[in-house]
Amino acid sequence: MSDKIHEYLMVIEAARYISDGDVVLVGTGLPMVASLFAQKNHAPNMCYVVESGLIGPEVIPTPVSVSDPRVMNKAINHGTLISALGEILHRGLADVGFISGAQIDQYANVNSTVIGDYNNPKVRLPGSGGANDIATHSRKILIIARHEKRRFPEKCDYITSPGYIDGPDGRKKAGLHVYDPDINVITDQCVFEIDKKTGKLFLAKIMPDVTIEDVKNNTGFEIIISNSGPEVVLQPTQNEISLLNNEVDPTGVYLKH
Amino acid sequence: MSDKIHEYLMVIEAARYISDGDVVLVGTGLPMVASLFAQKNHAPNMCYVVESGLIGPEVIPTPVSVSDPRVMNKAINHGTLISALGEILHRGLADVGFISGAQIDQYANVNSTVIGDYNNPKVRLPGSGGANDIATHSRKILIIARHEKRRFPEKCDYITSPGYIDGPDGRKKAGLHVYDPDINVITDQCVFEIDKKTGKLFLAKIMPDVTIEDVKNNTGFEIIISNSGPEVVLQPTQNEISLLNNEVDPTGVYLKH
Amino acid sequence: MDRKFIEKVMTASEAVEQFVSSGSIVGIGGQTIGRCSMALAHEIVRQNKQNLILVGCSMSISMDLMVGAGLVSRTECGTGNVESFGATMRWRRAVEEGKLEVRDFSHLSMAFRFLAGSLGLPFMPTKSMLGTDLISESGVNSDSYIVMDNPWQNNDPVVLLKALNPDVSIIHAQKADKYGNVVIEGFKTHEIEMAKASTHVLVTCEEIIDSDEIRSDPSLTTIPYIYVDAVILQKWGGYPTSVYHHYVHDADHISLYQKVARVGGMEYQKYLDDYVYGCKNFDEYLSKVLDSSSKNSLIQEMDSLLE
Amino acid sequence: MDRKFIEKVMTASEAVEQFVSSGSIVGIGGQTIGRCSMALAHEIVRQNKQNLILVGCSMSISMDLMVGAGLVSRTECGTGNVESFGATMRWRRAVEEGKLEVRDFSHLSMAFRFLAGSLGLPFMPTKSMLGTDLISESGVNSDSYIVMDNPWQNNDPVVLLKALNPDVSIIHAQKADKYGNVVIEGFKTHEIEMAKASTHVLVTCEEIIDSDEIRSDPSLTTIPYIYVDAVILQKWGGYPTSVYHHYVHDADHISLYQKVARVGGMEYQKYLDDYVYGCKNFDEYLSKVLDSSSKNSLIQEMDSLLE
Repeated sequence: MSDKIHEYLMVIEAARYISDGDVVLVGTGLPMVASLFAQKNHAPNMCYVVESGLIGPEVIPTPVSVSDPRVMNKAINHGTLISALGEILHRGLADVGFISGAQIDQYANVNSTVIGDYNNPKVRLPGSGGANDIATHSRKILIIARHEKRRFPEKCDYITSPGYIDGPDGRKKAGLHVYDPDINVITDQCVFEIDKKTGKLFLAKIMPDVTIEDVKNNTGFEIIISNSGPEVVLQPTQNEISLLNNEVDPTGVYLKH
Repeated sequence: MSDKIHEYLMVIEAARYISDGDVVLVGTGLPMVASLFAQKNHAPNMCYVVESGLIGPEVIPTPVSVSDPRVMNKAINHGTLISALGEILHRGLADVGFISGAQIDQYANVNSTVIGDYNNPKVRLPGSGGANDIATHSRKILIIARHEKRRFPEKCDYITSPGYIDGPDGRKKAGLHVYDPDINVITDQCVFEIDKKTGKLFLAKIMPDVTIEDVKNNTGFEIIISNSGPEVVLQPTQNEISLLNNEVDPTGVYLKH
Repeated sequence: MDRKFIEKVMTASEAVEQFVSSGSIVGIGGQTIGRCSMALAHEIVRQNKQNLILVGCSMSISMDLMVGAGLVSRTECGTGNVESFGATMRWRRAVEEGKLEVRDFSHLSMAFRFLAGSLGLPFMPTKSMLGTDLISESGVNSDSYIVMDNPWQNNDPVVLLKALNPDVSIIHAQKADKYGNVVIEGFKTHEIEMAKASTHVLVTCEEIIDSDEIRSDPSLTTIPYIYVDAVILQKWGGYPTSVYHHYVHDADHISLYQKVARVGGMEYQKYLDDYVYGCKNFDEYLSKVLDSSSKNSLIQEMDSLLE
Repeated sequence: MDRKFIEKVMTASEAVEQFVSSGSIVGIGGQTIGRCSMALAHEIVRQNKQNLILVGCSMSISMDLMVGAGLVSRTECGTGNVESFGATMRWRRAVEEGKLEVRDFSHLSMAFRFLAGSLGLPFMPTKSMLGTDLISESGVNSDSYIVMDNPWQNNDPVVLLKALNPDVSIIHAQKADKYGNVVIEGFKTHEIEMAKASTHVLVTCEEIIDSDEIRSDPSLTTIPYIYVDAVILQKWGGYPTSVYHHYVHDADHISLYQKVARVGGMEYQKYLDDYVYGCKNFDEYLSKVLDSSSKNSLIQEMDSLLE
């Protein structure tokens, strides 16, 4: 299986965590394309919500930005950031929050602020955007990221968006109202899932043709495997591949063709 | 001078306290008709704001309610209660706040909640509405009311909307940001004005043909007169009378014809 | 708050049966003599839902009707007001007779409580009501506010208003699509925040429009479908109050209501019997009180104000 | 915030001269590659206003340009982001080199700070940012927030965000009338709250419309004139970012900017010299970078997305 197919499958697999009818707070980047895939494939009645204030659009392929006219298309509301992140997300109405990030640690905390020390940064990253809000208030959190060792450290240099913070009670201790969300991290090698008993990610699924050893070699934190071992991510169907290729990202904005 | 003319002059005199360009938070009842008079007479560029969310309408005679389509006409915004009372009034942008009330006491506090004891009311009145907000946050407060002794007690049975509360520092002590507003109370007999040194109303103007004695007999609190004595309210011009009669309240909604 | 994108068109009877319970905190749409949710108020009375807590800003005859029918244990609002037609008389009498608990707030304070609720916040700050009996009177509101010091400025007290999330709100709008995307035209008062703060939202409307109309001008949607549970097509659903773009208020019928509400007793009971209990639905009430010529005159007066 | 109902049409040069000062807190409109206030950013650079504090949500190349020109002492925002084109590179370098103070917030937290400012409130509560380094890191933001206990619930910490009132905000909109009634089409991000919180608001627009158009559909007004000081007709005023209904972003020019911003030094300086300092106004810049065929293709791509 090629890297290209793994990339495709990462997007398709992430989309599988969105159910029809879900209200989904869609962060920028890969979440936009995976959510669009879900909308076109199996969740036509999902509510695609973008932080800039766009609610329920019928997205035109392929949006590159939260301000893209493609995510304004036939929306049911062109509102404000507070319409999206306040009245839907902070209000507790987001079924799914979908983000990406530069670092994801074993507690599913996400860093999109800084590599190195905050006050003496090695690399300054763009910052939270809506990601902190999305990870704080969504009932289910999806995180999508290409699998590289530096992206998966034991501990984030900076916690921008909360996972389980430091353990099973981390969110509760911090005062978050959604204190035990489902969290799935979908990469081009595997799917991690939160174990609510430990607050840590475990290896729930693995991509076809990828070995546990591959994942270990590309991950900075300890790989935990359940007794039953990881499932294998369902192969993409030809229909899924061609939908992604032809109707979701036809010009290869996100994915190599 | 007839009672009818005194009523007319009450409206006209109240309107004189509105300058062209003022942002005016207009309460329901007599303030609506007096503000409309101002808009048509000398303040075409005032911004007429009604708590239901209507901003800057060209008012059609004669509005009877804050939900009247006549105050929606050619507005520059049909917004929300928060657009009007929050983003304009609480934000500190109201030049003038214009209300009425069932009781007005010597500190210009207004009661529109209850006659008698709150927990054992003699007469239950409608309540604050936006009046408390208007009296709290406007830089200048206008109060219009027909002059009856029971309307002007020494102390309100209940303070719904703050005047100077209990003295010159009353508003400051209570924590109000507008702590020394101009306040004028316009009746069909006189105009009271706040003396900022005492926080009390004094008799600033008197209607033509009305005596100080008349005012004393019809007021429950002590009448304070400045050294120079009250001015006489400027007689209405024939133009003002006919504007009021023909274009502001042509069918006698507020004023007997 | 049915977040799903499904068709939600039903009758007022079905909606009230499903979403209003005895003991519910009910958010009241409209203001004074404009766009009150009359059809749903009638239906709640008909279904005899008890011990309601009614919350809103300027509550008018929709509230008064439920109070008059003996269904209300408490109101939390800014006014009980039918403007030039007087106070809401059944409410007034009930308060005067000590039969109804009231919690008084300023209108902005009520709107801020809904705003907090709509944003999932525990409270909203305000500088309104300070120095007045609205926050000092008898402590009746004291579980709904506290006064704290502004942490960034000395001697600057701030009122924290507790969030208010109605169990169900009733609103009459001009338009909605079948999924519950709602368009309110003209003044919008506290209704957007109240709806977004509510667990359930029931909307009657003058017209059910095609969703394409919503999607062709998405700036106009005042309440997106994710907050709405029931869409009820009810022409004249705000009658006898006015509905912008459709009809003005009916001064005669409001006066009639105020007359019986002022008197109370048998006369009021007869009004309820004739016009609410005795009607199987709101259309039957309308057919009793409005003939086509009076309809036309209310429509024409509105038209004359729209140029 | 010129509350008067007067004509406010002027040039960008006049507006910046009159309302932006060295040291101003400047609110930044737009988001990433959409509707950024580019014409006003150019003018601020041309007029060399110093020690600016830039505040906003997703700040993009309008912010980066001012940072690159050395005019900014601090940013307070949620992101410095040009989406698929990368981070805002002059900003990133300045932060990495310790030359720029940053205060990081979540986007909702920034919007709530503006909301508090727009309502005249001292603060807004939020449950965002708890448990993360956004509120624990080094205390750099500590004069902008405190954590308190929810007075109505045990063990429920709440972040109070201090209100933020910019001295002046810069916004690019589709339409405005000459009095400053502004219509923003499409996404509205944090701009409405930010504008209403600001002491002054400067608006460039693609089109100045007759006030009758505003008054014929008053639900569309996104910012009423009472908040607005200057209306500047500037077609393509958001270029190279997109303006809904008018044109898409210009990927080529954004890439060019990102290229020189990444490199910095002389190459970046040359960009500023050629395209900002060397132009007497934004139209001159436009004439250097956009010919009519590239204009047409950006317009046509937008048209193709509008059906």
